Amino acid sequence: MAELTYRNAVLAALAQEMERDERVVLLGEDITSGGVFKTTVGLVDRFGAHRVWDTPISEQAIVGAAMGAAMAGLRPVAEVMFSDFYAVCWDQVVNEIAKTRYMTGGQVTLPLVLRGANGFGSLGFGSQHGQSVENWAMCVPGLKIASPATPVEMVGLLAAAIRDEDPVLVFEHKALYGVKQPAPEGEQFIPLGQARVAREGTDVTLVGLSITVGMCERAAAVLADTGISAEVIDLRTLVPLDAQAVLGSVGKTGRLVVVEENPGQLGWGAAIAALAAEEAFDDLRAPVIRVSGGNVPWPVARELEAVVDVSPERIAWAVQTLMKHAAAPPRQH
Amino acid sequence: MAELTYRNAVLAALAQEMERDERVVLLGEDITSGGVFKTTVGLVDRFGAHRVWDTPISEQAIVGAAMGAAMAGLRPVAEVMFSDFYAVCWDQVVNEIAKTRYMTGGQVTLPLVLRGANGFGSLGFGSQHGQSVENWAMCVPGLKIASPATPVEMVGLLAAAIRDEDPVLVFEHKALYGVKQPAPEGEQFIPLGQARVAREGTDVTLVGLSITVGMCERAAAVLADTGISAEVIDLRTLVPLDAQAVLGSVGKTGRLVVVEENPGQLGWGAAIAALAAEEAFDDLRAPVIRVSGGNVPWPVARELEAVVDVSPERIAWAVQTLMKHAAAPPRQH
Amino acid sequence: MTQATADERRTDGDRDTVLYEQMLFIRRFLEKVDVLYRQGQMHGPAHLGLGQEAIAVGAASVLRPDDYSIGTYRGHAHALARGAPPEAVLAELLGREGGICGGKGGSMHITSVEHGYYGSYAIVGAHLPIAVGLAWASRIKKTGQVTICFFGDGAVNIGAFHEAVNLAALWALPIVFVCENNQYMEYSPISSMIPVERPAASRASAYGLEPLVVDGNDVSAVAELVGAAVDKARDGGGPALIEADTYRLKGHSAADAGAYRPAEEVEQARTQEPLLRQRAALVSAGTDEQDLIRLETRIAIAVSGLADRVLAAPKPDPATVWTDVWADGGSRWRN
Amino acid sequence: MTQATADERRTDGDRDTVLYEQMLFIRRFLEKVDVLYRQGQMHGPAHLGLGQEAIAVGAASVLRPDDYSIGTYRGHAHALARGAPPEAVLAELLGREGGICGGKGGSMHITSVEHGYYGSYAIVGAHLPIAVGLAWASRIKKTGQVTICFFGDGAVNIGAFHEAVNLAALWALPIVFVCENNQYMEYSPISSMIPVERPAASRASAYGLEPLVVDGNDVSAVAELVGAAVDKARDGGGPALIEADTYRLKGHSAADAGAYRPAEEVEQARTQEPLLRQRAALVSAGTDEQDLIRLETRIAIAVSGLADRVLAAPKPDPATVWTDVWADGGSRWRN
Ligand SMILES: Cc1ncc(C[n+]2csc(CCOP(=O)(O)OP(=O)(O)O)c2C)c(N)n1
Ligand SMILES: Cc1ncc(C[n+]2csc(CCOP(=O)(O)OP(=O)(O)O)c2C)c(N)n1
Ligand SMILES: [Mg+2]
Ligand SMILES: [Mg+2]
Repeated sequence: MAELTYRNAVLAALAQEMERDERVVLLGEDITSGGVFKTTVGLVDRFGAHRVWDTPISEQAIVGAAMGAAMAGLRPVAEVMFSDFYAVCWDQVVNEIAKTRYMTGGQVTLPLVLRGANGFGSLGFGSQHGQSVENWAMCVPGLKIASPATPVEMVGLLAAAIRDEDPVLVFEHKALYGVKQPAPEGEQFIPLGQARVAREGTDVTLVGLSITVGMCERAAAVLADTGISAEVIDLRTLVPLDAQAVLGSVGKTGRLVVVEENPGQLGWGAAIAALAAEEAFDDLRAPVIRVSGGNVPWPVARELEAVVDVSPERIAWAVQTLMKHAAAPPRQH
Repeated sequence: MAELTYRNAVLAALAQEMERDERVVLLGEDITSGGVFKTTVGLVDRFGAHRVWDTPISEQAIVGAAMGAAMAGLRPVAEVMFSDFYAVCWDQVVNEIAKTRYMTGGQVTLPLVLRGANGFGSLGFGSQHGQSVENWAMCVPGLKIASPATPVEMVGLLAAAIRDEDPVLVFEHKALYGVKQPAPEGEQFIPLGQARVAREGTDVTLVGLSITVGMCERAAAVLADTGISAEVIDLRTLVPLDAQAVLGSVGKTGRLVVVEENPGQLGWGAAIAALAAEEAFDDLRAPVIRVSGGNVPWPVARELEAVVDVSPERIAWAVQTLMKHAAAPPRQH
Repeated sequence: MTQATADERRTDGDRDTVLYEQMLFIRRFLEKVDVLYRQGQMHGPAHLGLGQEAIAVGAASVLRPDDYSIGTYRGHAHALARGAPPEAVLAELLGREGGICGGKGGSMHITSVEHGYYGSYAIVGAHLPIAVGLAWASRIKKTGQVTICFFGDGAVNIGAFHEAVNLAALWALPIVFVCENNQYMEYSPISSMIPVERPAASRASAYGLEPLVVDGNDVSAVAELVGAAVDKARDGGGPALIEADTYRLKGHSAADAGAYRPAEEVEQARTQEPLLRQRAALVSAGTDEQDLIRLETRIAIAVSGLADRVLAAPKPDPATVWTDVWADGGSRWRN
Repeated sequence: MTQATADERRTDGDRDTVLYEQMLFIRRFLEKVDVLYRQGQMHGPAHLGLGQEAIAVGAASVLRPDDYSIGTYRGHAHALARGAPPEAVLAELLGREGGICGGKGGSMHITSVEHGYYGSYAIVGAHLPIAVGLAWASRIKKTGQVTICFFGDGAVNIGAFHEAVNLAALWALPIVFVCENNQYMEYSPISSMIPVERPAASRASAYGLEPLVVDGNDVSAVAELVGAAVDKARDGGGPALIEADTYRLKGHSAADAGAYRPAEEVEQARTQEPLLRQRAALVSAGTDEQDLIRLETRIAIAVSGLADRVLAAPKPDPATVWTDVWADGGSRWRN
């Protein structure tokens, strides 16, 4: 059976949607050469130079141009090579794209996608090329946020993002580009806003996104050997958030561990933990634990990276701690 | 007794520290004219043009210049007029200032302050001039974050920020500038990282920051009339975070309401709620409630603003809901 | 407000009167807003383009209805010049039902997509890249549409200006950048904040563009120079960067008395302002002064009636705060 | 690596040999890094300045020890040229104890504050505003220090470039901006990504600066032009913007084969590269070729010994990951 890498899944989704809808156009740095992560290889040959545009290094212009073109009826997909670079065009993302539909009273619609390589993954990229920026975006209403965990998820979610009438930020995890899966057949589409149960379980809910989903699955496998049954939820999108999937699972397991690669100060994991503390309080039988990256800018040396990155081991350890806690009965109402 | 406005508190802190240390220099747009919020009035006359610099509209240059000057031994204070404008220089803040000490292995030290008008406060400033940006900053390790709630707090915390050896973002709430208090005597200094108990209470802990502290106090006064004793914690700084102050109070009251003006998707309130869910779980007798702004970009018309802003009434209502919940005994260990 | 080829522009006899009328309407409208602001009828800031009407009107006069324009928080004149309904604009400013942005934009974000005015943006420089995107789409779709992007003299120092003009030049997009040089940022004279003589024109060569300057208080000159640039852009000749000299007759916003400006400078500017000049031009070209007075009276009455009507309108329905975030009309972000 | 006034520069006889030696050391060092990278000894990317040594060395040669320089992820040469200890730099690259950034910076962030090199930054354009701050401080403190800021041809299109050069020009700061025009961004030739002839020089007039271009493969020419600009800046003459033409002999990073470049272009560039040229200049000026061979052998041995020593060093202590966030040495963000 044919295999699909996460990298090629990006390419497949772009091709699928460009084929479907000629309003889909791409822009970004070096993308006609295939892009630094090889996610746009061959698209200019297939669809022509009027649909795949190389840009100067000027992310404000790239993202702003995507916005303007979306207002004018195209469906642009802009590559922001590393998501750390959102910082140089953050105004366009959060002050312009996120708000303009609202502040014009709905006069404009912005069907556009911003996509690029996100996350740490202990690849030696360091402080300025290793961040998980989905957190920044989640602080601002008006942006949809997707972050696929597997090649198959990537095709379907990126396709959905491109078809969506609203701006969607798609975060590709740079440490997953080489991951393979059997290639699915036919057109792919996964609706935004529906979490996925990556593994069923009864004792504890592990919530992950992007790279941490696989980590949760590996942790769950280890835990199974020790008799602990962990359910793994892949959020898939932060906005729209499938809060019911999380609450439903916690309702069943009574325990929640949220796993994000970000530094612990503040990240989407806090939002999920807070959600449970507010809306699943009576179901919780133990504290909600956030497993997150070390709260420092990212180092480079392998030995240092290993300390701060999340891992299946750290997740399993957190779950084991949790299972020892309290063992209190559910609250009475 | 002399009175001090929040606006003049900013001015007083700047003057106090410029007097103390000639390395303190200011830069920003129109600041020699006193600044649009009148927080730098007269400083150029008092300290000279070599210490107060007007800049073109170019926040990347402003904030980057502050960073470079700090590396070179000055203690710059840069004004970012409205904190929404951090978006146009976000790279300088989060990728450069926050990370350079770490990524150089401690070779540089960055004693600088970025300050400006933050927050909503239903003033008709709308989507692009009304945000609470402290959340964005909290997503990134390496920045200290202060947001004073009163004129007296402003003088002491801004002074501490200027004296601090690390970069500190000071968020002034634009709806507080006109607030008055009796002026304190002598030099002011409030250490970063120590929360303040704004009001003592026993039934519920209200955690606020900046403008929401006063809202919590007003809510507490109303609640007192209905027999509910609310403790109000002013966080003062998000980084360093006085987590023990929150946990200690929740240990006493067993209930927590976190009040932030930000849209609910993600904000510092989630971090506080998550903290309690993880570390004060056994003390909690009811769900943790986040009172936050409406999850939309900010509107302008008064009637619309009123719907999305937080208020003492909404806080009191949340507490009353909470008091009706469960009434479960504390967990047994 | 109208479309005209370069030829029509030169031969249309009534055109000068129409331009005067449009400018006058905008002037009276803005003056009314200023008064209403001082009466406490507005919520939030108001940045008025008093004295800058010739740029908005002159530029709009050379556009096709399907062309795009886009501007700043100082954008009321630009929306009106494209034909945005004054009543809806004023309702937005006064926070009444029927506001053109539903009460969600306010003074700084007046937008009328229906009339080709794609919005007012309040982060200095931010809309230039967006304007580039509008023009890029026209190029891809080969529609022949041109985009005009208005911005202030203070905006030329910010990065977004550079990135946008650079990309537009590289891609030879159909866009005309118009810098309204009113000589001031908020309180600082622009001359003290640039290392060159002119904020925009002195930068043009950095993008391979010609330095173009026009007297921005002369509505015909604006129409002519912008018109030529628009025609060229429409014909595939790429972008232009035009600096239009003008002056704002009042403070930066309605709350600002503008005291930092020398009195003589303001005095002098008042003698150069576009309405006086266009009126004098009409009179010396033979227009009957009585006709002008009738016109002026009619407009004064119209604006005053407009304000009365809008002030009498109801406030917006609070429930509408939850609409318009997403294309589905709502704001739901979780289930 | 040394300080010299313009006069000394012209009269120092051994100077040309020293410049050659410095360039050669850097060349061998970078080649070694390239090899180590391909052997899997490095973690993370490596951007090498192979072929661009004359700019780093020529520019550093005109600086005082207390002057500031600052550059990009392609910064190894710049750190070494200021005198950063090669062993500490290599330890950083190979993730060994004693790394100049403690293993927290890696290849993209080599910094040696002790030697005046204030860091390597990996967001294109980001360090230009920071460099302006260094120069601003020197002006305020009246120390006579000059800042040199190195960046690539691709960086001129980004907003930070514009804001930084503009502010430096406005404030007449003692700073020299040096664009290392190696003709390429990552994979795109810069000529296809600018609307003007030259990425930097064609923009100079937008800031009231002179367009200055130098053959960046001629170390003496670099020293001369940069030296003159540094002297002028030190004397209060304000900033300069210099474009130094060069070519990177390898790919964008060590992982990139650079296949997008025409073979003839690379061939041609190899004949123009700075080491060949400086060697030929030395020989034709009468330097004994045997002396050069001895020098070359000595350096080859030195670099190879260096690599052996560093590879033998221990890995950093994992506990150090928690240091260096705050000035107190730690990383505690809550109690
Ligand atoms: C990025 C950014 N920085 C600062 C401001 C605050 N601000 C609003 S208007 C203005 C002056 C703009 O001057 P100019 O571009 O000349 O336009 P004008 O107001 O004169 O029309 C400033 C500094 C802003 N809105 N955005
Ligand atoms: C803001 C930003 N955008 C994109 C990148 C990715 N990137 C890294 S180096 C590079 C090319 C830079 O070219 P140039 O400025 O000529 O420097 P060179 O690499 O040739 O030395 C790009 C696009 C980045 N690091 N930062
Ligand atoms: Mg102006
Ligand atoms: Mg280059």
